Amino acid sequence: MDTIYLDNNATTRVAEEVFEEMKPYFTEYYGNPSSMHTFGGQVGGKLTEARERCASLIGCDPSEITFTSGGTESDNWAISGILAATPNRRKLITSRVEHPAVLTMCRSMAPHGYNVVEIDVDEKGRLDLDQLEKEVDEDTALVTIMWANNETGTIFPVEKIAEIAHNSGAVFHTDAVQAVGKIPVNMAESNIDLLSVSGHKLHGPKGVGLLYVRKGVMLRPFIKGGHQESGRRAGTENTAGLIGLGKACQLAEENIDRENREVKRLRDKLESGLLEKCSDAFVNGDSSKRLPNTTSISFEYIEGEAILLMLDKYQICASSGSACTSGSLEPSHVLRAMGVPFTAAHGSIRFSLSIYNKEEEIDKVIEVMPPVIKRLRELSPFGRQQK
Amino acid sequence: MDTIYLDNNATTRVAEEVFEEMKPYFTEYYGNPSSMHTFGGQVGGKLTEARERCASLIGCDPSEITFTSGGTESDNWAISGILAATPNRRKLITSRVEHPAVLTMCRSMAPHGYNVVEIDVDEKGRLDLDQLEKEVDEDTALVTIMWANNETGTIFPVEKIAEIAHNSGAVFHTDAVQAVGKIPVNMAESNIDLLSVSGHKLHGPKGVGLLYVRKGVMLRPFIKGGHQESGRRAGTENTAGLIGLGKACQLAEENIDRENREVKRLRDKLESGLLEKCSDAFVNGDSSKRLPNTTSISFEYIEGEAILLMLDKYQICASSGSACTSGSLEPSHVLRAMGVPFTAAHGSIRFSLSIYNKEEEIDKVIEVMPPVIKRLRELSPFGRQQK
Amino acid sequence: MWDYTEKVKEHFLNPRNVGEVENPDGVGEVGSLACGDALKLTFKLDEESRIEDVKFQTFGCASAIASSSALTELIKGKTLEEAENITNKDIADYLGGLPDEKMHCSVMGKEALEAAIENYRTGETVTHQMEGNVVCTCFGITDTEIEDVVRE
Ligand SMILES: Cc1ncc(COP(=O)(O)O)c(C=O)c1O
Ligand SMILES: Cc1ncc(COP(=O)(O)O)c(C=O)c1O
Ligand code: FES
Ligand code: FES
Repeated sequence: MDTIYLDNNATTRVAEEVFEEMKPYFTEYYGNPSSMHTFGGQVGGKLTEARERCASLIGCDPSEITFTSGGTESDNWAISGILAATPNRRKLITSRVEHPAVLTMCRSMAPHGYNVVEIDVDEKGRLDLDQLEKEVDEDTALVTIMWANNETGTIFPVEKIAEIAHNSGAVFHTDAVQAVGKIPVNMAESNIDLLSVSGHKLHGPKGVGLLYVRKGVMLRPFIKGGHQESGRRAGTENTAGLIGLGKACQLAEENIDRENREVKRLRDKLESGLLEKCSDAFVNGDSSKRLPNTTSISFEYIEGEAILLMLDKYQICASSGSACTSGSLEPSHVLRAMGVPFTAAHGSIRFSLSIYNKEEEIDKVIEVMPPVIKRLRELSPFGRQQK
Repeated sequence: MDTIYLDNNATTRVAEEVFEEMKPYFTEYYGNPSSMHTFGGQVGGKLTEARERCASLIGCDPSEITFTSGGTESDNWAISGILAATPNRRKLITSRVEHPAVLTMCRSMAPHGYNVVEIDVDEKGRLDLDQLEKEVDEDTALVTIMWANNETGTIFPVEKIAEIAHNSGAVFHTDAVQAVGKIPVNMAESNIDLLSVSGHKLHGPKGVGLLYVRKGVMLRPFIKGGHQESGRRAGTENTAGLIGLGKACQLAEENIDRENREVKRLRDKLESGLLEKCSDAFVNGDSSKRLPNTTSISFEYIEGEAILLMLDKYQICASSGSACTSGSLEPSHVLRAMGVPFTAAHGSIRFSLSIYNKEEEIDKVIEVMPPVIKRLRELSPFGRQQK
Repeated sequence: MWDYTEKVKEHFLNPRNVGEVENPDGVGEVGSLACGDALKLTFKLDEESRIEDVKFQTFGCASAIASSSALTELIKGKTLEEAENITNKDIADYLGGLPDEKMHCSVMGKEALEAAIENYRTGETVTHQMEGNVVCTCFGITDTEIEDVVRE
């Protein structure tokens, strides 16, 4: 059996159709879209198409989309760009469970005279809306809260949050990197001001993303220089990558039902299969409001990296915490914010599926994983009694 | 005849070898190098190789290379990163002929209490070293001056400039986007502190680049979030693109002689051929210290865009000013800084060659261009008498 | 992804000497749950005061498991004095090396051994920080420090 890839919140496979669409733009149509000749200009036409495809997926006008180098840049830009454009407001509100692309950027603003507030979540990872309502005030420049959490899949009530922000005249940005392509997103019927998307989370290439900026919202450029992207984001466009992003968005729009039916069914099967066979295991996050592809399961008394390496032997790919924070030895900040006990937080595994997963793959994981857990518990000074 | 591409300073064709190297990393080895499974980890190994190849081209240690999304990000980062790390020094020195990626960033620092000084160039585009020497002082945080100019190809004495900067304890950054791959660059025997490179200028893909940071030089991160690139640059790595960049650097190292022999010979042939056949035409910049592939020729009394469109009919691609500033109607800031008269600056055309250009292509341009110039001058109220 | 050697992976997948020695002469426990790792080591001596049997249990990452396994292999048959002289580097070398970021994982096994020897000599149970809210020491500097200034 081949690799069983269940780490789609870390990154996804580029769809064949996406790669086909990108191919000609490396060695053949390599022109610079800013150039004053047909050879470059024709690539500009494909970028326009890409932008339209992205706009269609999230239900906005193409002019509201600015291409970036990925989710991290989009997040960094939204935060710094709004703060710079609103110098009189000095409060910045986020949550404790944001991705580092948001959290690190927010925290880095504190030494520059910003009051940075991180809203708590409860044990299910649900945002404390009362606290949010209390904190948002006339001094608040920006509220930035993710649409869906990358580790647990928990979905936040972004429309409600936008409303709270707007009541005090604050701008609302959401990191929708994990949401777009997995659940329906429609900016035409939304009051969100800014929204970040990353290509490689929806079967597009790595190193491209976009920031949606609602018409009328002012923000300062982040990467400055040439006039690309209507002067909003400088730097020669990653043409092939962005054409790929456009195609990925088109496919995502077509596949959103499969995502919420087939992928969800497999996720549920995996989850209940594992919980049934492993004792002292439980799901992290709000299972009622959750991405269809994600499950985070804590296996008590054992350590995540050890589990992952055991799974690796079977070519099963998953992650412990988020890919971005693994490598650090602390349990994930998301699980800590939810108050998951240390014994459990350390042993949490995230499985994230995609439309490319097959039923047999899920069956295989349900078969091989329980003995792995049992084995590791035998090594643990805490878990002897458990199966 | 096919497209005659003479716009390689705007962007280059991705080499076949580069694309071959990238191919498997889209749909096949699509893992995230940060992941804790072999499937992701193996991609990390290829990134290490890519970093080594880049390091070899510029003669540095792989640990001194941080990957970015391109030349613009590298430039922006070098400037903001050094200023943030050196808060006590408030002067920033650059030149009037920098690429917008440097110039716009520098100018954007002025409202933040920085004294931004732009050093002049003479009519040949040569930097005023006396002025530089006078301006660099104990308050100077950073001197940022390009290695080679994108419009004229003029090469600056970067080692001398670095020395002047260091004499006052300032850091020296150079935008080497146009230099690397065209002329030899060896950081091991240099005293440059930071250096920007862009992939798509040396037959690599668009949307990737790197910043060289000499060991011991401190600078703040620009894109913040996850721990990628040893915590220096956050965001999931553009794996395929960076693997392509590595291969492009390897090829550039192999081809540097061809660049300085064959490409230079064709450039010289083109230049003398055109000057011979067209009156009131002259070369901009310092022809004695110049990139081997670039020539900027001013054709007096006519307008660059018109020339380009005529050439486009013959599928000849060139540019007027830089690709980044075309689209704006003013003559290029570089030619203005050099004091090129308006009548001539407007009609300047840059040809930039690469190793993929053929002798026949150059012959063709020398054949079709003079009548184009003549034709346009017949339309001009100024140029009637000229041939 | 960590670059583990084949030997590390082998010891991780098939750890030697797992469990608890019956009627041990020495017992050592180190680490804490908060830290994400904890290790218990027990040994028994033979008539010549050499380590006859040694076993471990660990709540830790793959490196911790492999390092503990390596340590037990290294000290079997040695006197306590000889065992005490084994360094983290010996453990890492035995495993063909550990990633820099994971060197500290080999420390825990050694600390547990020292605790067990102390327990044997003094009869006192030395339990380092098995519970409680000890902040993780695995990671000497904080994220913010790293992100604030990139240095070489
Ligand atoms: C919620 C969230 N935000 C932001 C990012 C960063 O996106 P990128 O990897 O494209 O920089 C990620 C993924 O890494 C994510 O999961
Ligand atoms: C001298 C110079 N610096 C910087 C850049 C910007 O590089 P990039 O297009 O990769 O952002 C360019 C090219 O556009 C350039 O010619
Ligand atoms: S006449 Fe068209 S640009 Fe001035
Ligand atoms: S035991 Fe702490 S990280 Fe290895």
